[in-house]
Amino acid sequence: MIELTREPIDTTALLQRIQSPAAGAVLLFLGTVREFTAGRQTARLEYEAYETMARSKMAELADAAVERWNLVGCAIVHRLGTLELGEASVAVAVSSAHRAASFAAGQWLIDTLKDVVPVWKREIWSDGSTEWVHPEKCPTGAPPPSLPESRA
Amino acid sequence: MIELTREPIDTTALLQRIQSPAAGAVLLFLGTVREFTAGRQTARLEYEAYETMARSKMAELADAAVERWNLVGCAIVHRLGTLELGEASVAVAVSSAHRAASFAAGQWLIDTLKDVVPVWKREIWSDGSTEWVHPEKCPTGAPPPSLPESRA
Amino acid sequence: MRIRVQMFAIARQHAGADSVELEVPAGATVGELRESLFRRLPELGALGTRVLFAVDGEYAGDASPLRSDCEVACIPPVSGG
Amino acid sequence: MRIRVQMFAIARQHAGADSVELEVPAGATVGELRESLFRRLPELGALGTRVLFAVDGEYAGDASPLRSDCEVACIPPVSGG
Repeated sequence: MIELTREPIDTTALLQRIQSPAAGAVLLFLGTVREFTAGRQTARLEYEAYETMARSKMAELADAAVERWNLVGCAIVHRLGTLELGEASVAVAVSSAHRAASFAAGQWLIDTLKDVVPVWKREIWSDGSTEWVHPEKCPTGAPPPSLPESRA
Repeated sequence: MIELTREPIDTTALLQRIQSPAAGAVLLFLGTVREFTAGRQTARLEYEAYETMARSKMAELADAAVERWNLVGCAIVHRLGTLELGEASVAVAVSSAHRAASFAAGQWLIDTLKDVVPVWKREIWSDGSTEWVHPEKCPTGAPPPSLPESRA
Repeated sequence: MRIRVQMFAIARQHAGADSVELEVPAGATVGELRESLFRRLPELGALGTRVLFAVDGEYAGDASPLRSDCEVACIPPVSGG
Repeated sequence: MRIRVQMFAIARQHAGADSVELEVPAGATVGELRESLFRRLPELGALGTRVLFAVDGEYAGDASPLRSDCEVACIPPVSGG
């Protein structure tokens, strides 16, 4: 299950999708809108995506994780539009026979999603100013490989 | 939030308890009843606990994790009684400003819970036979420290 | 002194009861209680030092002394989660 | 040939539009497109090689050739999650 949505992420539905008698472990990670960053106060965030590519990259990541960790289930949902404090911007949910695979896959998926999926967030600070967030990464200018670890 | 319950674990309520504008990351781990173990088929599981001590050990683990990883929220729920295939036997939910702390704390909590919290499960195999599960651990006979890593 | 030991899981199964009562010398240790319990329940004794004991809700090593008013529990290898 | 480049986030902001059209030589590479785009939008150029490009939905290095019917997108540093 790969989804971009403008509605709040339904974690119950997400968990139901990946739970299975074949799994002994389920892991759900949520990225949520934090109020303070380095002392500055956020009022809300706005997310936009290159939607077709974001969907295909998210699907690629899910397929790679399922293959690499032999996952039972894998779902990734990213929210777009305006998000209030505390709301979830992204959800990664995986299930596996044993727990080590779920932890490793969950961490890899969120790390890699943040590196390669074309989604951007804009801070709306509490003083009304706005700012596109552009993490200091990829200084070499080389395009990130689609699947940095799993197929390198 | 520390709980032993005979009802299905309510993950939505659990997540609401630990979500906060102070957190940028939320992690939920569920242990679920798997159908096959080394080729043998499970019909269901039965869990029992030394309830007073299990609650106090779970609370100790939560307190230690909050302190060590500076968590925003931490909740542990363990189910007791008869569980059907696919149901969650344990839920660990944590939130933190950044995601590394949530992953590290979630993994430590479930690992340590399985080592020190006095809860036992009995396999009811599909052929009707039953068996208490006793992992091959603690071969030295030394009691496990209450908090193996955080206060050692 | 008389010590009531709460029994769980496979220990309860071998005992056929939620608890067993053992007579040990005044000031006896957890180790002495263990020996007495294992003599009573040899099948449990087969698990050896993997069987732990809790005194008043805390794991207690074999050297720990007991009092007659302690809450004592026999803790076979745990398997929660 | 004429290439329409989809613009997102800070790139869209600097362009003032969802896309820009650039005239590049037939067979031009992503690198040549980058130079042309950065000449048009120097503020975007200040991000340098941290700005990536996607051709037909895949990241494409500066040596990648373009065709007039490619779907091209300018990808400033991503910040999803």
